[in-house]
Amino acid sequence: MIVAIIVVAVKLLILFAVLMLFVAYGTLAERKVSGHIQDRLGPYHCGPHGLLQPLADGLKLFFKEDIVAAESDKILYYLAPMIAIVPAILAIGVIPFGESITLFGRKIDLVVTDINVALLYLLAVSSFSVYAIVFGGWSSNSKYPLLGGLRSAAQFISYELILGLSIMGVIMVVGSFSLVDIVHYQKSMWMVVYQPLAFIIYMIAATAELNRLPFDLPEAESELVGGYHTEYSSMKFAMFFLGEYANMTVTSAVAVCLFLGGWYSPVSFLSWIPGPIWFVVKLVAVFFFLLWLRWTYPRFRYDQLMVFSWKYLLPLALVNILATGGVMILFGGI
Amino acid sequence: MMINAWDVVFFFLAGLILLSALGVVFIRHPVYSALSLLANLCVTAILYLSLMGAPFIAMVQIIVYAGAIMVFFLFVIMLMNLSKGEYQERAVPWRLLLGLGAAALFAFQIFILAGEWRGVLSPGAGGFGVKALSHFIFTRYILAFELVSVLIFVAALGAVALAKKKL
Amino acid sequence: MGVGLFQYTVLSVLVFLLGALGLMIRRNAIIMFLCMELMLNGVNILFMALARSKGSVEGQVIVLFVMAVAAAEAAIGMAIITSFYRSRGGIGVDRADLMKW
Amino acid sequence: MVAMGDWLEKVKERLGGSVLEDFEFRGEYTLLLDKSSLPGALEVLKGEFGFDCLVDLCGVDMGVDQEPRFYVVYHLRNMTTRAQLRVKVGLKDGEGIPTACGVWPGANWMEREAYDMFGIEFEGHPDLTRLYLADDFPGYPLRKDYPTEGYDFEE
Amino acid sequence: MVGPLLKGLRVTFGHLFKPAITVKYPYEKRPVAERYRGRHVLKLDEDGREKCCACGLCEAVCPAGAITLYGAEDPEFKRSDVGKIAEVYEIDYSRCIFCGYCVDACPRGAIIMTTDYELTVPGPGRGHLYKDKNWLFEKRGGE
Amino acid sequence: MKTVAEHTERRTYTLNMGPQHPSTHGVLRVILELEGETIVDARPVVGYLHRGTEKLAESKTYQQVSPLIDRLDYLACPAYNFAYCLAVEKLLGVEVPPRAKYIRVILAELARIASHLIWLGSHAMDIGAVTVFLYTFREREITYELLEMAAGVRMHQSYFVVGGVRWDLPEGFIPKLREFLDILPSKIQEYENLLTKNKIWRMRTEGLGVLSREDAIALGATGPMLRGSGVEWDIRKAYPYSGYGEFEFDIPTGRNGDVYDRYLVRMEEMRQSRRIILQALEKLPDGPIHAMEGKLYFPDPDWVRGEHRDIAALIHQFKLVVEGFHPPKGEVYQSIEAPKGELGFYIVCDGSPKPYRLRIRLPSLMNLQTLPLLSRGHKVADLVAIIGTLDIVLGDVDK
Repeated sequence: MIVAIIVVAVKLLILFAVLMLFVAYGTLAERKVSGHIQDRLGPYHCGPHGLLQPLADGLKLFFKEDIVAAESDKILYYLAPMIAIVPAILAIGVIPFGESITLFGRKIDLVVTDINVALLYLLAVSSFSVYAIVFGGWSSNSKYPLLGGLRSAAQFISYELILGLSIMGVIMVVGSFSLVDIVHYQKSMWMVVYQPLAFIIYMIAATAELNRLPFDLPEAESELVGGYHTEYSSMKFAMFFLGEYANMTVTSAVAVCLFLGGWYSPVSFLSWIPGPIWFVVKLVAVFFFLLWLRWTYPRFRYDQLMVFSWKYLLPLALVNILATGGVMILFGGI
Repeated sequence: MMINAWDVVFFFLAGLILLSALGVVFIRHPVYSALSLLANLCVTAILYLSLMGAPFIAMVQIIVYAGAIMVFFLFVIMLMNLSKGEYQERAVPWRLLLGLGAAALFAFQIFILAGEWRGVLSPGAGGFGVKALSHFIFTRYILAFELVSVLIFVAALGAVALAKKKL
Repeated sequence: MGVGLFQYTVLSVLVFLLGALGLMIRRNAIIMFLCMELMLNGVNILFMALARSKGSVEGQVIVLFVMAVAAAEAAIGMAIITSFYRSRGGIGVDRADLMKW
Repeated sequence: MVAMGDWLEKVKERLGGSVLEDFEFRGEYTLLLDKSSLPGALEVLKGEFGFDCLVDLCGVDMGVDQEPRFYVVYHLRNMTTRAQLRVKVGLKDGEGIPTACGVWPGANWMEREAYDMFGIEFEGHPDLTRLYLADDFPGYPLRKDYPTEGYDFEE
Repeated sequence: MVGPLLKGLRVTFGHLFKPAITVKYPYEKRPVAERYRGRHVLKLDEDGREKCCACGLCEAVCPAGAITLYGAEDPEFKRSDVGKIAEVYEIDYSRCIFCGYCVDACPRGAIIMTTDYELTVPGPGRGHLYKDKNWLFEKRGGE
Repeated sequence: MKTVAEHTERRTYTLNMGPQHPSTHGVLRVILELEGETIVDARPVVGYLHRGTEKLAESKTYQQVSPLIDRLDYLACPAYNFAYCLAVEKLLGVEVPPRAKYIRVILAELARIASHLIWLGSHAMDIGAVTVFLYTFREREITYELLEMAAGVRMHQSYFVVGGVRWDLPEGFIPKLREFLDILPSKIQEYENLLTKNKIWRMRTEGLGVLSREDAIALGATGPMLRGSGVEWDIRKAYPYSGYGEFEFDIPTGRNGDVYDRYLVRMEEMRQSRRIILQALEKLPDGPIHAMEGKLYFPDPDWVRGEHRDIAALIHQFKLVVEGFHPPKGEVYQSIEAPKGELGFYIVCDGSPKPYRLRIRLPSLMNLQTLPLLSRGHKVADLVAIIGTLDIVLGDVDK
């Protein structure tokens, strides 16, 4: 019993450390990738090729003056940045990142806990991230953040629905909510081959949930200054960004598990490379894709975004489910 | 007296549920009231998950309530941008009395009914999987299920019709 | 003494009563709605406990239906409140003092 | 450029007595109009002679003791024939002038600017407030008697 | 609909591997044009005497009124070959607009503009931007 | 008992956009009346950058005014000096030598390209395409290097003076310019690849901020705003100045008068500017760069302080600085097609060496006047795109 608890704790610690590393270097990657896409260099001053920049950013933000907006609703104002980072940390518990290994005679699963409703759990915890934005926007007692908060509430409800529907196809194919089962299913062939439409819809909905361009309406800086975090400064501001990049990491990880074969190597002659490394490679690729998208496209307008979700994505996701079901019946699924 | 660890969990969660329920009723500010209800629903979900072995219901509870309904409530509260005066209400003693009286009557009824329910619930995991649940929904309760879907559809239409100024 | 159906029933009843009380004493339409959700939640707890104690999954099925109904009710309710707010400039139920408008 | 003399004669004929003076300098034609003929004369210029574009409207201060002290200068253009015409209207200090907003909506801000800088009142203007300067700014800076070192705010 | 979107992605991806066109400024500096109009320098002639004869044209032509100049006699022709020098010659760089009219106007070529553009000064306030004659005679940067 | 109407007196709320806002392109303030996110009324408030150029000019000689003028639109400085110099030359009745004319055209068109590039970049960035902004700055940098080569500074060149240009084009300028013109079409293609057919870009710009032909003329909108509404009007064609009559170029026009049309118009204008520069380079004659008559600018430095020192030149130099030149009494209006629209100078001269009244007809100001009309009924997010399509510079709005 105690050993089991220690194992879980160690796994959690490692995952948390890796997540934080991803968050820190995610910010750097964002700036580096955008720099190179734009024929610039990006951060270059701190450390070799700017590798210590996240540290410098963190230190700087930590020592910045903490400004609290006047007439703000203090409790929610402080609560919002804290909520921002919680969902991602909760979510890492169910993401498998490798095949079971045997260490000191114990079989250790490379996942903190393999619950049988893992996907539902992910959806459930991710639904909390909207509160950070809504509370941040409302409690600042300022019009631009409020607009950002309102937009985000509507955007979130719409895209959470589509996100859920898009992964339904995967669940139907595999027949399980467990991420481990889903990855095992993809040992020979990636899910993206069976569910290409679902993958596209998932990526779009995930980008929208992450509030990233072309769907970054809640924080569209050219319209709403900073959206929900306009009035935030110092550590609280940093927390929002920690949350954003942590959510990006988790979303990418889920995409890898659901569609890109998890920790399995894509080609058999490379299968000697350990699973977790494959997992990280794929994760970085999806992460990069999100960055790449952001620095290429213009932004949707808010109402276009809603129309896009309800009139195009939602029917597409439903069609995907129907088609999956139809194919399963036709070719001897159920 | 032996204190079962699960009992401690139950009383802890029940306490939280009641506390947050009190919050919903007595906090003046609608945002905090809604926040309190959110806490209430989440703790209830944890109760389902930990003691009743119903992870599916727990997750659905969070997804539906936290992910949609409460966001929706907050959205409306913020949209209305209520001024300070709007949510300052005067306590109405006779209504309070009325409420308490009705509540007591109802409680009495429930307790009479519940008199025989004295079985011990086995806490912890186990219980029904998603499969069993879906089996019931799509066989015995298929009519109810379809009716609920019609209800939701009608509700969505009605909401649009009500809230939209110009159709 | 193990926690049994009785304790769950008490919990459920208390939550339900608090919701009912709120519905009675609050005049803010949104909070009245919140209290209604609270009442539904109280009922849900009872259903879940009964399902658990009877060893039947049907209680959980009912809970799912209740959630669906709650969602539908929230949608309609919020729409009513929004249009009420638009036409009356506030959401205190005391403002609903016209027979029709 | 389109032959000027032709239509200019017609304009003068049409406006008759309200043309006080007309002159030409570097190929540009200027009509000095009587204030009482506004805004009718402008409407005639727009409606009958096709000056559909008000290019510019500005004030000029001729000096404190001059008569008339201010001129309001309209630069008009016919977008079809490319003819251009400058119309000037003289004003005494403190006198108002009918607005041209009804004829050319684009005159709105330019009249506000003239009001801002010279204190010329445009009668009937929909929103005659200062354009550039603060609402409580003292004086009218482009007047020739405006002290360039600024007012003595102590007083 | 999808084609142009993919095209955009291709464009940005292509740039990922192109060399950066930016310059790491404090470490590297981009070359400036020959005609660059940077900070002013007052010139000396071959004998080390000041070329400026305090005629005041630069002060008169300056649209911003940034130049302050007071002339003085130099009867022994020690510091100038015309017997007159600028006792005070100050440029207020908080006013200077670098139009170069002073250089064009100077009848003796006594004031020139160099390619030195790093004129930031420490601390708050604009007093540091008020440069006197000694500073203007210093040789720095491109001179 | 209150009636329903009494409960519902106010459904809009006021949002103050600016003067500090990322997408008002400076210190523009727009007071918005919003219903939800829909704009009921937008009221621009200007003047935060007012520098009193017109008043300042009254106390300076014609030559000293010139550097003030290119600070109006700090993104297309040569065009502003150009218009001012043309106006003063018209007042003086001076003809500029052909080489100077062509040099002016080359630099003014270069400034148009630079101005349109920065418009495109900021417009795209407002709509979210940040990368385009950096790409346009890459090319704009080359135009600024070219201007720096010719004039010595990157901005506020004051390169054009009354009667000609200050210096001849330096060595190496023309090859570098040709090199730039060679790569320009491919770069414009690159921006178009990112935007023109991009569905999101079109969704954000099409059918938005529609300015009808009649409104455009009546409100005094000029430049690409007018052309985007389908009016084939270009002062370079309508009243050719500085030798524009000798060049072949097209006037791009839009059909619907929406933001997308104006985008296409400006993109095409960059290509047309390139065409004009190429023709000007082809025809660039040798010869003097100052008008000989009138003694309008300082004499050749060689005559004043060089080998061929000459007392007459020295006297000219002193006279010019101390007194300036005396244009005849009269008044002129001269306008050019600046990148942002019609830029006009109305000079009233009383015969003294300082302008009695210098009136500047600013394109951005007049184009900004259409903002309430364009934005009514659209969303807040659209306002950003509409402000972008106006292509305003606050220095040019506020004088």
